[in-house]
Amino acid sequence: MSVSRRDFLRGLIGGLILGGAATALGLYVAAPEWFRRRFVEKPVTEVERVPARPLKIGLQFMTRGGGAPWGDPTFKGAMLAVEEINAAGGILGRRIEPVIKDETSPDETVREYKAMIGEGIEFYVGLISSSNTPAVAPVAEEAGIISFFVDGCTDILFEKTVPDPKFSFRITNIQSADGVTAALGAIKFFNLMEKDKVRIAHIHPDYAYGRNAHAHMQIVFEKVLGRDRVEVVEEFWPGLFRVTDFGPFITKMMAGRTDIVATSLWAMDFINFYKQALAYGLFKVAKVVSTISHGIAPHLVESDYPEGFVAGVHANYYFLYPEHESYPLNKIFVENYRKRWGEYPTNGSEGAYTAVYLYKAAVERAYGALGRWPEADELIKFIEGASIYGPAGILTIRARRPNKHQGYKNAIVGISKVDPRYGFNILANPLRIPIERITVPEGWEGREDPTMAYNWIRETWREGELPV
Amino acid sequence: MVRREIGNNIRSIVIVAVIAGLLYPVISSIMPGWEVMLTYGIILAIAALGFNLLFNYTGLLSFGHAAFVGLGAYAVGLSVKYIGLRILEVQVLIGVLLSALLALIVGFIAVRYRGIFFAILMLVTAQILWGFYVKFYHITGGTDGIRIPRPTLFFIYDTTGLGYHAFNMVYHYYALLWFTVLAIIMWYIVNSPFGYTLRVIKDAETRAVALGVNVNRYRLLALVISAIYAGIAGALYAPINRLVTPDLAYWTLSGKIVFMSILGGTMYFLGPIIGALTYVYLETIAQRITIHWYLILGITIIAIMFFMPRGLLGLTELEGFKKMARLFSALRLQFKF
Amino acid sequence: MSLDTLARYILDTFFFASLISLIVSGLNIIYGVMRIVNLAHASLFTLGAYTVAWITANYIVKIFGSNLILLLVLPLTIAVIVTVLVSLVMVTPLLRYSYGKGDAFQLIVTFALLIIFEELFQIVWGRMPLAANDAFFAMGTVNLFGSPYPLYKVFVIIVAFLIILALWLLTYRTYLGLLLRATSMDSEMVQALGANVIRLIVVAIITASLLAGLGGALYVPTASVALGLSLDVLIVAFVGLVIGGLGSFIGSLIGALIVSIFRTLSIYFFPELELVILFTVALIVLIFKPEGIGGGKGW
Amino acid sequence: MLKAEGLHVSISGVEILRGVTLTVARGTIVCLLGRNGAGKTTTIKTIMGFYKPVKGRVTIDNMELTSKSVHERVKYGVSYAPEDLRIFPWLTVEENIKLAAKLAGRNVDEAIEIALGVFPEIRGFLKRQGFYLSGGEKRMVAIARALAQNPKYMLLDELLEGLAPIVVERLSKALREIASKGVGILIAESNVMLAKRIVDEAYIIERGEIIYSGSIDKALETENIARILGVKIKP
Repeated sequence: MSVSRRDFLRGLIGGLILGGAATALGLYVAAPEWFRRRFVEKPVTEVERVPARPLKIGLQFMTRGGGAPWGDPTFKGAMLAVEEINAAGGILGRRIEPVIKDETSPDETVREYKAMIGEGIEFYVGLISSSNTPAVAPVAEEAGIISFFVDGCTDILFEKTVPDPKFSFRITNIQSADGVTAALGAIKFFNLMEKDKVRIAHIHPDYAYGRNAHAHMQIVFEKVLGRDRVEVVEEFWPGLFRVTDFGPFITKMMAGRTDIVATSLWAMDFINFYKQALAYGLFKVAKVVSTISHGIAPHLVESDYPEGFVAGVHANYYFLYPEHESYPLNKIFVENYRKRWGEYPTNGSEGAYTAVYLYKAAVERAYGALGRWPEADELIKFIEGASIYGPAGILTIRARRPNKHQGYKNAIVGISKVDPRYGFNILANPLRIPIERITVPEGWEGREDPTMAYNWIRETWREGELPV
Repeated sequence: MVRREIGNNIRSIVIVAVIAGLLYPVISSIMPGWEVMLTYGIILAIAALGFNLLFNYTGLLSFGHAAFVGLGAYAVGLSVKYIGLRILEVQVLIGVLLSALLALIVGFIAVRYRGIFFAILMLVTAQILWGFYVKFYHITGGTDGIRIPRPTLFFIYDTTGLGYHAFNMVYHYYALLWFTVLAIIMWYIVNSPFGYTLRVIKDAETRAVALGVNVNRYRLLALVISAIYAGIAGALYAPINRLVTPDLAYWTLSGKIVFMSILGGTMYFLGPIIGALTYVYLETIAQRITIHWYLILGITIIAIMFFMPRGLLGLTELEGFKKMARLFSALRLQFKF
Repeated sequence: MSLDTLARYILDTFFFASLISLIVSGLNIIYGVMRIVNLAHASLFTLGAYTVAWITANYIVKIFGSNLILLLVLPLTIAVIVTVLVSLVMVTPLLRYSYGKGDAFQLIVTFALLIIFEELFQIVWGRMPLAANDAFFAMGTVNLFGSPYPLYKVFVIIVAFLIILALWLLTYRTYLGLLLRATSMDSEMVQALGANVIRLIVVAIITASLLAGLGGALYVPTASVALGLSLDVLIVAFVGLVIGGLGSFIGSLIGALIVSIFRTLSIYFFPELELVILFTVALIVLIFKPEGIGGGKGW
Repeated sequence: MLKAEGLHVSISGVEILRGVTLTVARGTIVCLLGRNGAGKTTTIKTIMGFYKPVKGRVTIDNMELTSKSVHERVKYGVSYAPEDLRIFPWLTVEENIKLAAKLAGRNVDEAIEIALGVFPEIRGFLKRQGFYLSGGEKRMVAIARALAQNPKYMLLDELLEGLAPIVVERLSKALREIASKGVGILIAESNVMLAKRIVDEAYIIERGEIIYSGSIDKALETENIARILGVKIKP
């Protein structure tokens, strides 16, 4: 082409100008930070024992959309810890500076996580969804960022996705414990051991968590009650936050003369489900066992929640237990949280809160041993195997496979009951289950399909016998 | 039709590629974390190039290009999951074949329609695939998606051992290579007799029919080529994202591809490329400024549609810019550089 | 299947169809007059829902207690007014200026508007889902062959039916309806005969907004409203639109009903395939009757 | 008087009309004659207001119309039947006419009576939908619809093309009848022979310019114009 040289020039100039404009815009946003890092602050040297720059923490929770009733209190728990620590002078004098991003679909969540790495976070507390932890953990491992996943507790994470984790940890109880706890609660509270036949309808959100809850509830029912006493009437898999009208599901459950509705629907899905179930009269004919119904902010569990169903808190923590009189740590936490946010904490708040303190404790211990601020890979040793007293009681991080880096604390399940003192429906009659009775012990070697816990229960539990 | 010279020659493709190559280490040293966007940008640019072959050169608006992107990505994901295949080039080939097949099947019907009907048909196709990925949990992993291990490049280069940053860098140049080759091929396609015929069909369909052109066959071929580009983009997207989820077939991604092309200027060959690169940064910057960044995105789209219908490259046609270009070329003649 | 189950299914199908038909007929009015598929239309549905949820929980219940009539009428009226006002400020001008600018332009602009709405909801109402089920529970249940069924859902079906009937009368029995139908066939010719098409466009958009806002307002007592609802609603409505036919009044009803029937059936028989089935039906209709079942004959 | 003075119109950068001037008096039939693409339809559409002229003006009885929008011009007494007729396909003939009358602010029943007075045939298919009409019937309805608006001036675009001679004769008669009631008619036509059946006076347009106005017979004596209009001159 004869004009191509002029084209070339025009193209070049166009590219330069656009590139320049884009760079300028980018610099405008990023530069103050970069400038500060380069020129104002002295670079960290060996001599300097604690860096002077603030400590950046990445916080990423589902705080919008249907997951918000779950993610929002969790975020608040983390923020409470950050504010408390800052008010007390930070970690070894370093102020904590939160970098806040949104948790959405796995794809976007990973991208946001990467953006946080770009913003220079040194540790990370985040994630609600079981879809997201297996997506983010490999990136955390590669990037070497100490990451505490508050929830997203799928067994797959430390069994298959990152079987030998270095930088990723998880605070919440493992997911299998959730299904197992709920099923045990149902068997105990509803006296199912005495029934000849139990007709169960399952309704779970269609992703890892729901699938997992289904598998573990079902294996416990089958194992404890005996395979031929359990009949599955229906299985429904509504997409997470995709279904608002549960009418057809409920109708079909009732048509099948269900005794027990086993569900792991959570947040908005559960609210919609129970409200419609109330109107359809489902609770008059069937009993409900939920893994997670009371996991949202307690005051959102309104007093119209049906009473007397097995209420789960994700096998973790409820703000009334451990009882405040006998365990002041919980009392203080609940009071502070209330003062700051005007509501009661959830198991997510507790997890995120404890995670931040766990990091603080580990850094301080490492400082005691090393005499300086630890590098990420040095810090790991001080978290592995560590125990910390949190509001929920003692939390232990496992150091060996299987489920290395998984946090363990005793599980809890109860009965839903309206309490006039609070004006909302609370979790009452807590049944506390020692976590070691329902999870795979350290060093156990077995198949991991669908989860190790599933196979462990199948192989080691005795049929027709309650383990607790 | 006014001839759009700027950004419509083969050298500008090379220039963009070279800039994208040089910029990577620069960005990663001064603004760490921002360099990954460049990789996402050039991969999405491949999909946008495919989109624009349909939109600008054939006159068909596809609101469902995510169907092909998703198919390419799931070709990688499923081949890893079920046959343990990790050689990326072979996976891309599978993605290409699947996309082309889908385009042939859908296109057989879709090319008979224009405008809104074509757009909806493509959208529906993408949504069906999306529904499949979401619902068939046992095959596709549902919304959890499929994790992608590090790929083997060029049949022999196993990237498993590389660190996070090293892999990102290697993969960037690998993707850049694909981008450059594909963009140059696309340039030849739109400037070939085939490309000119497409433009005749777009501007004056009746005339094309009168000239004895089998309009639908040309449209079908354009759709297949377009789908192949989107499929390749999807396949390349999987390893850098480490995860394949139904999001990659969701209509919001289709919307993003449309927006990228519009942003850059669909009238220009280079438009979708510039658009994709700008978009990924625009998104990141907007996210930093405010948590309500979608608001900014929405307003920007509307502003561009109303006030800058030719997109960013349309700015190069402003008088001021032309004056500067003339000045520059005068200087060049003066000093012979 | 027992009789009560069957009756429930039928009522559920009609309930869902009622809501969808309100949205789809609005989309169709706009398409008929302007040839624009307004992607932001579902946002008005969400707006109506948010308004009712917010107003009921914060004001109505506190001020008036649980007076059933007030619970039903007041939030509904306010929601419709709010929706129409917002539509006048945000949707109408944008659509007016997009008029006649080509499919691509309109699809992109309305898509952007959808995004903006989503973000505004978040700014105004926060990130938590809102719910206001007071009316739903206040109405109680009706005995349906021995098992209870929420009366509110029946109420919604009746209201939607009356609205659709009124719309039908408006379209086929009045001069405005004649004008509307003529415009949906050939808006340029209507203009050449002396009609102020811009004014007609504004009327059409307001009517459509009213329907969408009403739909959202009716919907919210049965479930909660959260960010992202617009997209979900839009997609289902879109399938209804495609099946029923773009720019067809009867089509809106047929489309909504078919979507609803297939949804209920697929939940009953293949719950895994709900969306796939819906979209496949749409695809089949597009292949064999691209103008949709009731399409091609104007509004 | 309907007057177009010095109309210049450009469509997407191409100049279509270059100074078109013409006059239609009430009670007369004026023909705008020219080849396909000469600018006939553009002229009519510009008078109707679909295109905004770059230069020039349109007046009706000395009232300025140039800046008025399409639907306002109807109120000044202009009505229009386009080239492709544009009968609303899914409305009945009656509804078509009713709508036009109503939009022009007229009494509907009266308007239908007037239209039926000129075309009594329409009574036979008054309830039929526009879609099912034949070509000739459609043209009658198009004229009747324009007439129902009680116009002072009617703009008819290529109304006679492709019709059987007997239908042409019928329509010509009707047009003359309408004109005799004081309506000014501007009719665009590309076929000289058809035009001659209706009217003798014509404007001849070529490449956006009026090249001749006056008697058609006289025009055909000029070799140049005859060639343009595709008529062979007898030796």
